[in-house]
Amino acid sequence: MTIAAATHRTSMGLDSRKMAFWAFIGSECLLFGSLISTYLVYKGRSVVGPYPHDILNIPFTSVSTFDLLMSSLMMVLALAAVQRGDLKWAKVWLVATALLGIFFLSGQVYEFTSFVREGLTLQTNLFGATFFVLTGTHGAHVTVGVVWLLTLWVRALQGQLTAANAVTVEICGLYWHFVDVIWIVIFTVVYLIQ
Amino acid sequence: MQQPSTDEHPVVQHAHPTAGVYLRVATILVILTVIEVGVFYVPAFHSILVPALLLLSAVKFTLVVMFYMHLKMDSRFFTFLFGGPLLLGLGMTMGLMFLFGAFALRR
Amino acid sequence: MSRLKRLMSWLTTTDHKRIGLLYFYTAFVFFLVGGLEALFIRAQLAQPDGHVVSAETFNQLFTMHGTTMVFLALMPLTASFFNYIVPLQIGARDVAFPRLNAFSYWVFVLGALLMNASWFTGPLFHAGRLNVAPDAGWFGYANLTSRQYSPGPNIDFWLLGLQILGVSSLAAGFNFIVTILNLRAPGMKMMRLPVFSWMTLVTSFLIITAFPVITVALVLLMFDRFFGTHFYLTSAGGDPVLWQHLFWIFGHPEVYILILPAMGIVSEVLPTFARKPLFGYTVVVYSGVLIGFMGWGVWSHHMFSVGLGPIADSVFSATTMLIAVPTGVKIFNWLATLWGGQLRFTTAMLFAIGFIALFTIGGLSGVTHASPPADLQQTDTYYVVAHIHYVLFGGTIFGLFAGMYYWWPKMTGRLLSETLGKWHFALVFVGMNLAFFPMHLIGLLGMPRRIYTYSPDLGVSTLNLVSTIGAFLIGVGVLVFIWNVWRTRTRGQTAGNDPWGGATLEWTISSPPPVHNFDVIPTVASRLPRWTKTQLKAIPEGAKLAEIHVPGGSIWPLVTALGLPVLALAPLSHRLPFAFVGATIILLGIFRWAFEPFEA
Amino acid sequence: MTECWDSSTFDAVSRDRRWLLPLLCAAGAACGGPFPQSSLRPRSDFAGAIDRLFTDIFWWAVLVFILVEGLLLFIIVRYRYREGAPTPKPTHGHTLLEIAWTLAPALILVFIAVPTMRTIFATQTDSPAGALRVEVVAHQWWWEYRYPELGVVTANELHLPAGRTVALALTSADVIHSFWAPGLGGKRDVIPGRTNRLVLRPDSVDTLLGQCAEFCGASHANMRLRVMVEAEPAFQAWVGRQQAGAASVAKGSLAEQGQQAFRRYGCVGCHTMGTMSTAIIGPNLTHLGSRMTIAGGLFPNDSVHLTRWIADPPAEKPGSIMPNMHVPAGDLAALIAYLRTMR
Ligand code: HEA
Ligand code: HEA
Ligand code: HEC
Ligand code: CUA
Ligand SMILES: [Cu+2]
Repeated sequence: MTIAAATHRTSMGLDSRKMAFWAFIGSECLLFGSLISTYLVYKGRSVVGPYPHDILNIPFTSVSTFDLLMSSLMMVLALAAVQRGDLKWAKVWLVATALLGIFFLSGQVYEFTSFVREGLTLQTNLFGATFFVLTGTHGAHVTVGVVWLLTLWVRALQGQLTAANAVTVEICGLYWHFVDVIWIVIFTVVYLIQ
Repeated sequence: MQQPSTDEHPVVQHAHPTAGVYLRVATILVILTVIEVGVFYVPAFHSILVPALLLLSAVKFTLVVMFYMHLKMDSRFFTFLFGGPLLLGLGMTMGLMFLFGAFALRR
Repeated sequence: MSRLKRLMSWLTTTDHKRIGLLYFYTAFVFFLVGGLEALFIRAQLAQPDGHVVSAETFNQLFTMHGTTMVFLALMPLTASFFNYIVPLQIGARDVAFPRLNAFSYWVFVLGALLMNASWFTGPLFHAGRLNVAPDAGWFGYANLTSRQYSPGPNIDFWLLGLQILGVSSLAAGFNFIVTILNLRAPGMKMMRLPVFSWMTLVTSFLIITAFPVITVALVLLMFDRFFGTHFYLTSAGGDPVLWQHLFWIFGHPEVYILILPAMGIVSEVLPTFARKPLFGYTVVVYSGVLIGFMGWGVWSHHMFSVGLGPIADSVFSATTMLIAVPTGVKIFNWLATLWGGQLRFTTAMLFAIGFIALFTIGGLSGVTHASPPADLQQTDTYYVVAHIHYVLFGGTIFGLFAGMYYWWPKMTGRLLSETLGKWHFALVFVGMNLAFFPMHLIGLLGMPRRIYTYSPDLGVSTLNLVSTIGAFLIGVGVLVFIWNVWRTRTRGQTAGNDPWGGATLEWTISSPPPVHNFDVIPTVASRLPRWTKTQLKAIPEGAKLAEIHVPGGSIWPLVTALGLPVLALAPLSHRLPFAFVGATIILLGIFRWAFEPFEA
Repeated sequence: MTECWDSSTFDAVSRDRRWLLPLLCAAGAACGGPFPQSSLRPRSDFAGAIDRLFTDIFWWAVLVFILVEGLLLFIIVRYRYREGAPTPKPTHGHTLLEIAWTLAPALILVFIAVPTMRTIFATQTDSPAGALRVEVVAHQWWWEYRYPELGVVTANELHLPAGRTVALALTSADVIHSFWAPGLGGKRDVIPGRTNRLVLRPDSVDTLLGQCAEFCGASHANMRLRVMVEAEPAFQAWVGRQQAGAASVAKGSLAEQGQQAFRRYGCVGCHTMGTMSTAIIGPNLTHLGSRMTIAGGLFPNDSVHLTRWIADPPAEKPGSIMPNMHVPAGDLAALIAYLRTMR
């Protein structure tokens, strides 16, 4: 079943913005791919501690992971609401997604500061360097996502989000889920496989 | 790449799953995460820890991409745009790990 | 129009044709800059123990020559044709994201200016000299680029400049992928797409996949230099070889980013002047795609001397050699296109044929590199320098010159002089072979690259002199071209819609095309719409033309782009406030851009 | 043209490389001399294997070159535009041809790839027992050679016995360099934090030139080296001289003043000198007088160049790590006298 949107006609029948955004996500795969490769290549090569098993807090990060998963759920619900034209719930889900994002970020800030207190900094060893740059890049992406979500939320408050421009929410959603998916990989590769 | 079609087409929005599907997917994701963490803590699993975790996270990855990012229902071309670079990235990671001796195949 | 208004119209333009011209002129200036740097290099090396420039300056010259030619001249020159020609070839009114397109251009200019500012800003850094340009080679191997071994701002300029240029390339990549896939005229199936547009598509895919890798490599370098990490330093277990891998994972696709557009141009020019359709269109297109894909699996052929072990050497050697197959297929299809044709030797055609002749030589020396033991004698010598100039000058530059003569009438409405053009070709062809052929021998006889001086004992002095003479001959040829362009402004013959009898859509409209390109978007029924009987569908008599929306301009792409170099000033000058100012500008630009009413 | 070539020039270009001579002549390069750094003059088993491989590949390339360029020339002449000729027949492709020109290059590549792989594995073997071990340590911008079994440390000039397999272990003290003496064979990068290996057997007595081949900073061009391949007895004699302690200086001589200056000006902080100092920042000077060149093979080892060098190293060699010690002329002369006795 398809719903025709009355916008531009394109050669492939696909929204140009969405297509560009998928290409962007493809590109991001290689950005994170390179960072994760660096992490893996340097794994176990730190000459001084602290090492991953000394410092990574699995229960804490599991909560963060759960939090991001839930935010993804809120995000799809927000999109579904916008597509229904249900602005009221759209506002709720959007702000919920953003709040969960902020919660994740606070968790990361807490994690980073406690690591620094325990003696792991960017400069300490290769683990510190690769860990902070990888998770930091991810955190930066989450930050951008939160700003984006809040912008959409403000638009929703202004009543400017309609089913017709649902694609703007959809693209933001793509971004948000992609960031979530990257976290799924990081959680496994960095935290669980030590 | 799928052969893109000839003429101009109106932009179509493919139907998205219902909230019910979303909730079910979320439930599975949470369960999988619990299993992941569980596997991590149970010593009996340590021999298969790495493959098990990789498999689980691949399943989670796929679920989010298929359902939340709608790749399952959306144009196959998007799957190509995403999957192509993803595979390149995966190949790059494997290549680099090989070159840096992570698989200990190097002489 | 008042002067200010005219200036503003260029600063805010989102018209792909104007942006194409901006790209062209800017990139050509950088080509001259890069060429001038090359001439200094050649002057220094004209004789042993040369004293034209100091060792430090020489190291800056070849680094900036390579970087400038690759990132500031050749890539943006191809981008200028992407911009100007692709929308016309596919029957579109503009690119998919006109403002993003303007953004790409402005980011490119500003990044280029930032990097080149290093030639004059030594005093600002108390460097005791005027020029503090990057000086670690165009692939800037770690750990020479670390703070310890390169304490000055030189490498900072390089890494920040490249980082900014990456943003430009990535944005353009997304734009052209969507443009080509989504904005084709009705009936323009993928297998009816002109080869140049196809190669643009492949190149764009390579850009969006390869650039993130160098972005990461540069980020890690940035952390090493500014925040005291040890990614590429052995002191904490890091490995400088990681940089080499990341750089060449990007770097090899990059060389195909440079050659594929030129191959596309040649595939347009040869048929037009042979009066025959391209032989084996499908095969040519697919081998282009294959070359792009295979380019991902060969990077370590730049690292045969690193000592990766026999297994890795063998694997990368084999994958590298394989690329000769699809490339050869292209060469043979071009030859078959010419076979049985009626070859008209216009300047464009001469450059295209020159491309085949010279690129083959470069490809063959590439194959000798692909054999690791042989390459151990060749790598980092002038033999490699010969290889890269046969493929980059004999290949890409020849292809681009072919494109310039071919499309100049479309872009400006006037034909370049054919007489001057032939002089240009002859000088450049002879000069290029004089300059670069002896380098094969120079290298085999033992002269390494990147040396500011060499001993007369090596016995390569005469060969070097010949090479220098050749380089200056190229310079004369380029001056002839500049003169040709200059006089064509006023004295060039007017072109009409289609001076060459081309087969593709861009020749259906006036030269230069109107702002909206096509009065009516044509419906395409064949791969060679102007050469086949079942041509374009005629415009129905008396049909009411739909209103054409021409997007207005926007200043926000420029503003956003401005934020990037300002941001870069923060690490460069070690002053944090720049970071806030830069970030604020970028945020402001993006928000105004996003909420600006704009009709694309 | 011909008078440019004396017999040594001819010899310099190896036997199976004679075809290059007309090419070189034609390029006007004839009078350059005997090419002491040529990669076309193999002087070891390793270099020989590479040379044979390259010759093979070269001829395949010549074949393809002649084919493509010949075809191109033929087409240009045969199919040039002629007034009044009919429009060409549009041909769109030919499946059989496409297959042919896919397979033919692939076949040629097999002929290139197989000997390539063979040579890769043949030249990257482990060193046999009894090989002479030499540790090569690259520095900005000079080479240090250590013979761990012989207790010898020297700089810039590598002495090897002809006919014996040597195993070079290469590491760097600072940035990446690349060890290259073309007569010995291909280059190998010298990377900090890694130890690379080269195993080869020099086969004829000769003096080979080489130099660093990876850009390594300001004086990369000035990081040259020399390989003295000697007959076994000559090599043993050289080892004997290197193993001897530092030469003694006569009481009250200029050299003795020099010895004191050497200590006073802090030279001992960077250079090993007999038992007087063990610093390792610069080259070991204990037997400096036995070397032909100084400063990374850049200058001949004579009083004039030594004087200039110590008076102002960065002026002689851009970026030099050895600073200008501002030694006054008198002390300088004493230092030179001292260094010259250190044979
Ligand atoms: C336009 C850019 C371009 C292109 C297209 C190529 C094409 C190729 N390059 Fe080149 N290359 C560079 C730009 C390019 N290169 C640059 C810039 C560097 C140096 C970077 C630096 O160090 O600064 C480099 C360096 C470089 C190296 C590393 C050398 C070293 O540092 O030691 C190698 C090694 O394998 C290599 C190989 C090849 C091969 C096999 C091809 C092949 O794609 C060529 C294929 C083409 C042909 C072979 C000719 C046509 C084919 C036929 C007619 C069919 C029949 C042929 C046969 C059977 C052989 N290149
Ligand atoms: C990308 C394309 C490209 C192009 C087109 C060129 C063009 C030229 N290149 Fe270069 N080159 C590289 C890419 C390119 N190069 C790269 C990547 C390297 C490796 C760098 C490194 O090692 O890091 C390199 C390295 C390199 C070296 C080796 C340096 C070294 O190792 O020490 C040399 C030496 O001769 C050289 C020469 C030349 C010459 C003579 C030209 C000529 O063809 C130039 C012709 C152009 C002109 C002559 C311009 C005309 C200008 C005028 C007439 C004056 C104009 C006046 C004003 C500006 C007012 N190049
Ligand atoms: C800061 C360390 C340092 C000090 C102090 C120093 N040198 Fe050096 N010296 C070096 C280095 C490094 C080199 C190698 C330079 C090169 O070739 O690039 C060198 C090279 C030399 C050479 C050439 C050796 C060769 O075989 O190439 C001589 C001779 C020499 N030094 C003598 C002296 C004398 C005499 C003094 C004191 C007046 C001195 N050095 C002080 C570091 C130092
Ligand atoms: Cu050492 Cu170049
Ligand atoms: Cu390459």
